[in-house]
Amino acid sequence: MSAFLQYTLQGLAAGGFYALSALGLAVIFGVLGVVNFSHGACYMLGAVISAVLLAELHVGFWVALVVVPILMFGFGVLMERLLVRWLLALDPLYNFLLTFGLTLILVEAVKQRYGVSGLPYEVPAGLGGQVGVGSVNLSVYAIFACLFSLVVCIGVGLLLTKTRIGMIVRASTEAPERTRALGINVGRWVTPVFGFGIALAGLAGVLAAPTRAITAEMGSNFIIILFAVVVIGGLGSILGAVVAGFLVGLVEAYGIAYAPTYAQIVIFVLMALVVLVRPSGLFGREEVA
Amino acid sequence: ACGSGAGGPQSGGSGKLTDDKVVIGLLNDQSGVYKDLSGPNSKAAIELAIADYKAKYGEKAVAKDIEVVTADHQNKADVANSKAQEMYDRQKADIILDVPNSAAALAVATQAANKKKLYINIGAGTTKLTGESCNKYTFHWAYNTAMLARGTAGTITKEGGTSWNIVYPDYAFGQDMNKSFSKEVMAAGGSVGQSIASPFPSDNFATFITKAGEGSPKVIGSMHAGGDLINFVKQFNQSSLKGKAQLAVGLMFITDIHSLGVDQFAGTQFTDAWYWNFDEQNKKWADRFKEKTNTRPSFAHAANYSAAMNYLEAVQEAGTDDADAVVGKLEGKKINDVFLRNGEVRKADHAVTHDVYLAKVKSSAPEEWDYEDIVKTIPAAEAYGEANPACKMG
Amino acid sequence: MQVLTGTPLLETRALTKEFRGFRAVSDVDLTVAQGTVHALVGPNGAGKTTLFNLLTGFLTPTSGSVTFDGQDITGRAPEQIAPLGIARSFQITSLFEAMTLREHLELALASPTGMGRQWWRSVTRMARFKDQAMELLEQVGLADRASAPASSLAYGQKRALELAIAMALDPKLLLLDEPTAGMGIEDVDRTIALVKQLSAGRTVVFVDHNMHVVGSLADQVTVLQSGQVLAEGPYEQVRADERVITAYLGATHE
Amino acid sequence: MSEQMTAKVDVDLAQPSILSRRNPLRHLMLLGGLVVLVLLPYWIYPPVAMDILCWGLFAISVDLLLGFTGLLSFGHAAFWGGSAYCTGLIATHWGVPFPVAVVGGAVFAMLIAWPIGYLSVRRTGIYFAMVTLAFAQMLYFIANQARDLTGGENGLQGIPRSFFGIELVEEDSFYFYYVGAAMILVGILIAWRVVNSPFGRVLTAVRDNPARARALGYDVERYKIKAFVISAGLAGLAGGVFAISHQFASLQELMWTTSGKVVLVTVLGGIGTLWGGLAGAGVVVTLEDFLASSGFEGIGLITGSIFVLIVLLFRHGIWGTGRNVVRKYVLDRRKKTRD
Amino acid sequence: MSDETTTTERTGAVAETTATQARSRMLEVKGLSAWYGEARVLTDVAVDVAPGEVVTLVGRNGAGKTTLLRSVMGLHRQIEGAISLDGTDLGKTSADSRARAGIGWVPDDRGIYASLTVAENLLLPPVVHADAWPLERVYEFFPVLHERRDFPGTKLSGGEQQMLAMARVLRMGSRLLLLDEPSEGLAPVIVQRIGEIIREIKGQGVGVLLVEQNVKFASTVADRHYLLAQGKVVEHLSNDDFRARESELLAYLGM
Ligand SMILES: Nc1ncnc2c1ncn2[C@@H]1O[C@H](COP(=O)(O)OP(=O)(O)OP(=O)(O)O)[C@@H](O)[C@H]1O
Ligand SMILES: Nc1ncnc2c1ncn2[C@@H]1O[C@H](COP(=O)(O)OP(=O)(O)OP(=O)(O)O)[C@@H](O)[C@H]1O
Ligand SMILES: [Mg+2]
Ligand SMILES: [Mg+2]
Repeated sequence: MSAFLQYTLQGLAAGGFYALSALGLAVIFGVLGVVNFSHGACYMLGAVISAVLLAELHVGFWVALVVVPILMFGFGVLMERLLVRWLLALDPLYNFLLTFGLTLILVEAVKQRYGVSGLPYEVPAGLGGQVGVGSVNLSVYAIFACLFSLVVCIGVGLLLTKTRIGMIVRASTEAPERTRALGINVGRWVTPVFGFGIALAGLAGVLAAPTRAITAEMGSNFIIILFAVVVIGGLGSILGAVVAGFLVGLVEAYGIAYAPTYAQIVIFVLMALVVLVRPSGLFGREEVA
Repeated sequence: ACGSGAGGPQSGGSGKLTDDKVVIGLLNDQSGVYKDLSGPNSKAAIELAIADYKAKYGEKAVAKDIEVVTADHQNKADVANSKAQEMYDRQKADIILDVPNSAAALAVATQAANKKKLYINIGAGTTKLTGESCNKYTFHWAYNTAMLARGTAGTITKEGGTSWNIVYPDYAFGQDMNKSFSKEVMAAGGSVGQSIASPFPSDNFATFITKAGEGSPKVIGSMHAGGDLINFVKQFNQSSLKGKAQLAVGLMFITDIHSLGVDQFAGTQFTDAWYWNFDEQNKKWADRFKEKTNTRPSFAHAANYSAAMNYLEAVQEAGTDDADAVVGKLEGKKINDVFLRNGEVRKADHAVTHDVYLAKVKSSAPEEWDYEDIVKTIPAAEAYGEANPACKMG
Repeated sequence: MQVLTGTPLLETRALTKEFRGFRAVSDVDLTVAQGTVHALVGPNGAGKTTLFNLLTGFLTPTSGSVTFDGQDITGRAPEQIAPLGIARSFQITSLFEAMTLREHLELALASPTGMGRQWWRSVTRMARFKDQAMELLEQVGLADRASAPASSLAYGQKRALELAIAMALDPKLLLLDEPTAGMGIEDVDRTIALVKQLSAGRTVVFVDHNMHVVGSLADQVTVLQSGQVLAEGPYEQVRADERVITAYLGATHE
Repeated sequence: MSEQMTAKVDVDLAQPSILSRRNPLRHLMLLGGLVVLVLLPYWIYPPVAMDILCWGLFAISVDLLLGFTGLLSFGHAAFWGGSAYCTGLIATHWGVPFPVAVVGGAVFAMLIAWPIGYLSVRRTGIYFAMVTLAFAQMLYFIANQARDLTGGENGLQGIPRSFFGIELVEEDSFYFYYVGAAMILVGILIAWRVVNSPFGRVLTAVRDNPARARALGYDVERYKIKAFVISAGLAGLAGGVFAISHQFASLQELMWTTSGKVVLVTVLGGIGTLWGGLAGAGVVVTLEDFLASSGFEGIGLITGSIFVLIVLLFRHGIWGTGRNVVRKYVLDRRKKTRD
Repeated sequence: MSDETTTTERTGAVAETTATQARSRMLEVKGLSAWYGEARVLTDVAVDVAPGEVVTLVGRNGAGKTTLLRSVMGLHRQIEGAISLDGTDLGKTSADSRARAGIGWVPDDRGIYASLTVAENLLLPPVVHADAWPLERVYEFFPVLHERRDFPGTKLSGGEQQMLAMARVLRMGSRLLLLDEPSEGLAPVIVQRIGEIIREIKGQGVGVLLVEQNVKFASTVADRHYLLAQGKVVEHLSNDDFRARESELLAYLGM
């Protein structure tokens, strides 16, 4: 029983991390209709920048937690202005392909500059060690990362549903010209929202830095799992991304515990089941035939 | 100009060089995960060997004109396969060196046999190269998975680390490592509580580490490599097991330590095929290497040097670069050089056996790249055991 | 006035469709007699389009049944219903923008023959429908645009093409959703004439907000309101109905 | 929403095949194509030439879905790789002549495509891409697990290339090329026939306006599944020949990067052009081959940049852009002669 | 040729009768020509609207009515000529600043957002004037929108979407409304209510430029009419003249 509890907690901890990472993907899709393939690469950049800041400027984790998302926001703004924007009016497929190409470039660029073996990083002071209740043990950092993710997810969810911003951006991306005619300065909103989504990816990267290998390839497989997460949650649904994130975290932990051989496949089986039963995902909008 | 790929042995070349020169092909990963381990810097190592060969034989050198061609296989077996064919056929390579990534290495070994030209593997660790897939033209120079197990598992168990739990990545390499390690732990009188498979690749090991701690083993063996290994170690260090159990690692390269930092790995034990700061001879060669590349050599760099050098020596002895003649000279040769100590090119399976080292990661680095204490030298016979019975040299 | 002729071709019994608890179509019993032209009118959001979607399988009913030509077709998919002889036009024009007009009709004509499944044959086989296609285009006055892509048509012409496609399926029952919406008066009259011509020997159900169109075409009118049948009968009778006037036509209507 | 989406694709994707209409250049181009096919191994190292054709057919199979059915599969590696393994296993264990093994592989690809297609076609657009990607990933893990069969990450090595005892073909990649090319050609012809068949016409209709197609009585899902299975068969054919050509099948063949690469090839060649796949493969394969021995370390930088540039600037790809240029030229000429 | 002279004469005549309003003209379009690529669809069009005045544009399909509205809104940019609002030239100002300056638009395709709920569709545009209808009033007037407020906008029936588009622009409180066929697809009873709304906002001093196919409806709300044919203003009439000559004019326009 306590083992089960242990796995559950670890699943939730991992789930929080998935939720945060999928969140940016969902925000960008939900409001701009862009499937950002480079989300994994941006996550990787977030981690790499943290490591570089530490190694070269001795900027620690807490500062990175603020600085890196800001830098990534700037990167997102550039990306939107220079590349993504020109394809917004076309089928989402084109931006999917564009960001796929961008992923190759980013990964390669990091490899060229920082090598392939990875960069060092440490757990921030105060978050090391363990807390245990009875026989159940969790690393302090995992708890911190999970709670932090949850807070960010709730904040972003409120921001996009309870404020006008989400509404405006959804409208702007669906029909920019018409939205302009309704008195909304479209250009002012789309870019920052894209930047915001990228900043969230960067934030996930910072959170990953202390516990994961920081390599150019760290986002490559991660993005595939994130895709599964958003398909399960319903593409474009913020709530869906978060719930599915935790669900996937749990399923994965139980898979590891009770059927380790199939642990990785379990996520995709779950996804297949969801698609079979509810093609639009757990919280997705129905597609019209 | 049909390029019909006439790759057969150019007979009648005894006492002469084919195409009047020796061409060494370096086929490895120059952009992916093995880039730092061997990659482009291996070319520098091979050039050192050529320089030494020329210096040694001067006017008497059989191979006066030696060319190095390189290609990046990007860790893709199909690219490795095409490039190997192209090197043998078009670029007239007499030998191909390195080829990390076992699928790529096995594909090149097949081509070597087809084209009847040499291939000396360095970067790949699979025992298949000296087992089911062994052939007359393929040699396995630096290390293999079985040797790693004998070195690390055997030694640590004998020194008191008697109860183990092993976590291994669930693919052929990991499964092999797990089997070999378990066997060696048992052989040395220890016990393996559980062997836990983890998906590959994976970046969340929290649950595995929890499982690995069950039953309070003395040693936790991680059979992961590359990014997975770093993930595992980082998360192990954050777990409650840190300090309670000793961490032993199946396959680790000095580049891994470099990337994660010594403090993360401090105290971790593993088997190394060669270490640059082991003795004066190594250090001297490492200095030469550093002059050329501005970095310290990994064992793969040294092995590339050694393989190239001994190939050229064999050409010298044979007086020709004819593959069969050179193979004849290499087989059974006993070698002592900067890389191989008590080395022997084993005739039965073409494994190159030599002394290897049980290393322990220092807790702080006195200088960059000085990360290892060599705890023990493991004699060649102990490390390599008997020739692989699966090898039927045709 | 005109009495219902023949046996019912289409019948719905207690047909209901709910969207998240909201009843768009509620307990509708509709009987459409063979060979009649039947108008469906009602306020916006009364459920007319939804009813069409239920009849053609684009939506599955929450409860109730649809019987067509003696067969229960409740809950079948559009591609199963169409071959039975029900064709529809869409309220918002729905064409294959890149295809030529002739290709549209060939595609419709080929549908019942199963030719569409032949991946091993040349597409030129579809030319066997050419004459039929041209004849249909002739009827709606589009013959001269036969090889133009649909995207180049004016709005009224697109509506006409919609009609031609529906005719190509040679349906027993033709469902038209607001065939004259957005048309100028001239085009409206042309469309009325066209539907009249079409309805010979066929059963037609149509939706329109233009009372002129309803008056000139319909043998029978059903008025829907809030998903329920409010009134039913010949046009003259329905338009005089007090309830219909307050709910739909409005007090000042002519 | 979906209507809008389709409309947007129309503008860019709806381009009839250059050979489907009565085109005066048609026979000339076909002849030219055949000559290139025959001469290719004289210009390019034969195994690389074979790679070009394999990737070309692979891209064509993707284009059949993307350009003509409006479905972007990001998991086609499953069929290419699945067939590569199956072909390899058949050739290794039963020792049949390799064309038989390749056909077996293609059939296997179609068999696994059916359930995958059944589940995936419920979604369109970008969802479809992600769902297929995930299924391909499942297959990758299965192949990795079933190492007794597949050799795990060592791959399936030493696949025999038996061909009725004709040693030239079996051992010389130059002669092997012609047999392989003939098989690829069959695949290309099938693709061409499908696109220019009544079935292909329905696919275009389904792509442009599924609701309308349903109202005409076409079972949209079933057509999509069929197209998916045919496409998988072609990808399987390509993958099988590839495996025989390299004499092994590795996990690389099943990796998502392979799916990504073939989409790159397709987009580069030109979506909805069919023949563009061959042009795209020609460029990508030779470029990669060149870069591998050029000593240049950042191959990803180049392929990534090509991707970005093509998507941003030359959305019709090599073939589409070339065709538009030719068309414009012809139209201008006609205009001039008329004046 | 002769057509053009008569047009000028007539236009001149009406201009005199409305001279009193000249000073308070709200929208003034002068010498407007518009193109799609090479094709010219508007030629030298002059139209004006005063506060509290309803002016219609009548003409066959393809006459250029929608293009004129889009040009005023700043959405169609391939134009020549001058468009001014309250005496200031709009020049190249963006559509959003025009909207905030008080121009409201109901597009011919309704322009409802699929990705927003009904309520969000209503709340999206900013309020630009104190006369803006509060949400409660909108819901009171269109109860069906209240009922369906949490549904995605495009799940509404065609006619309901038309109501939503109208309601949305009322929520902004624009001073000048550009309405493109607001009665299309609406039940007669609703058409009458739209008429009521137009009369009401007119009383508040809002100017309306209305495009209509439904001539009967147009004549119940409008003060003046411009007849457009092939991109040119061919007639300019007061409502009384329009009613008097209705059948003649319709025949003339081929309607
Ligand atoms: N897919 C759907 N989801 C939710 N509600 C829907 C859906 N389709 C229709 N509705 C609702 O059902 C009601 C009936 O819609 P329907 O389109 O059938 O009306 P209609 O009678 O055709 O009206 P109109 O004359 O305006 O076209 C409307 O209130 C609409 O909001
Ligand atoms: N995007 C476009 N590209 C090219 N031509 C166009 C475009 N939009 C409209 N046109 C043409 O411009 C002319 C005027 O169109 P407009 O939409 O302004 O007419 P309208 O009077 O509003 O017609 P309707 O009553 O059908 O709405 C038409 O001939 C039309 O074909
Ligand atoms: Mg309707
Ligand atoms: Mg218009």
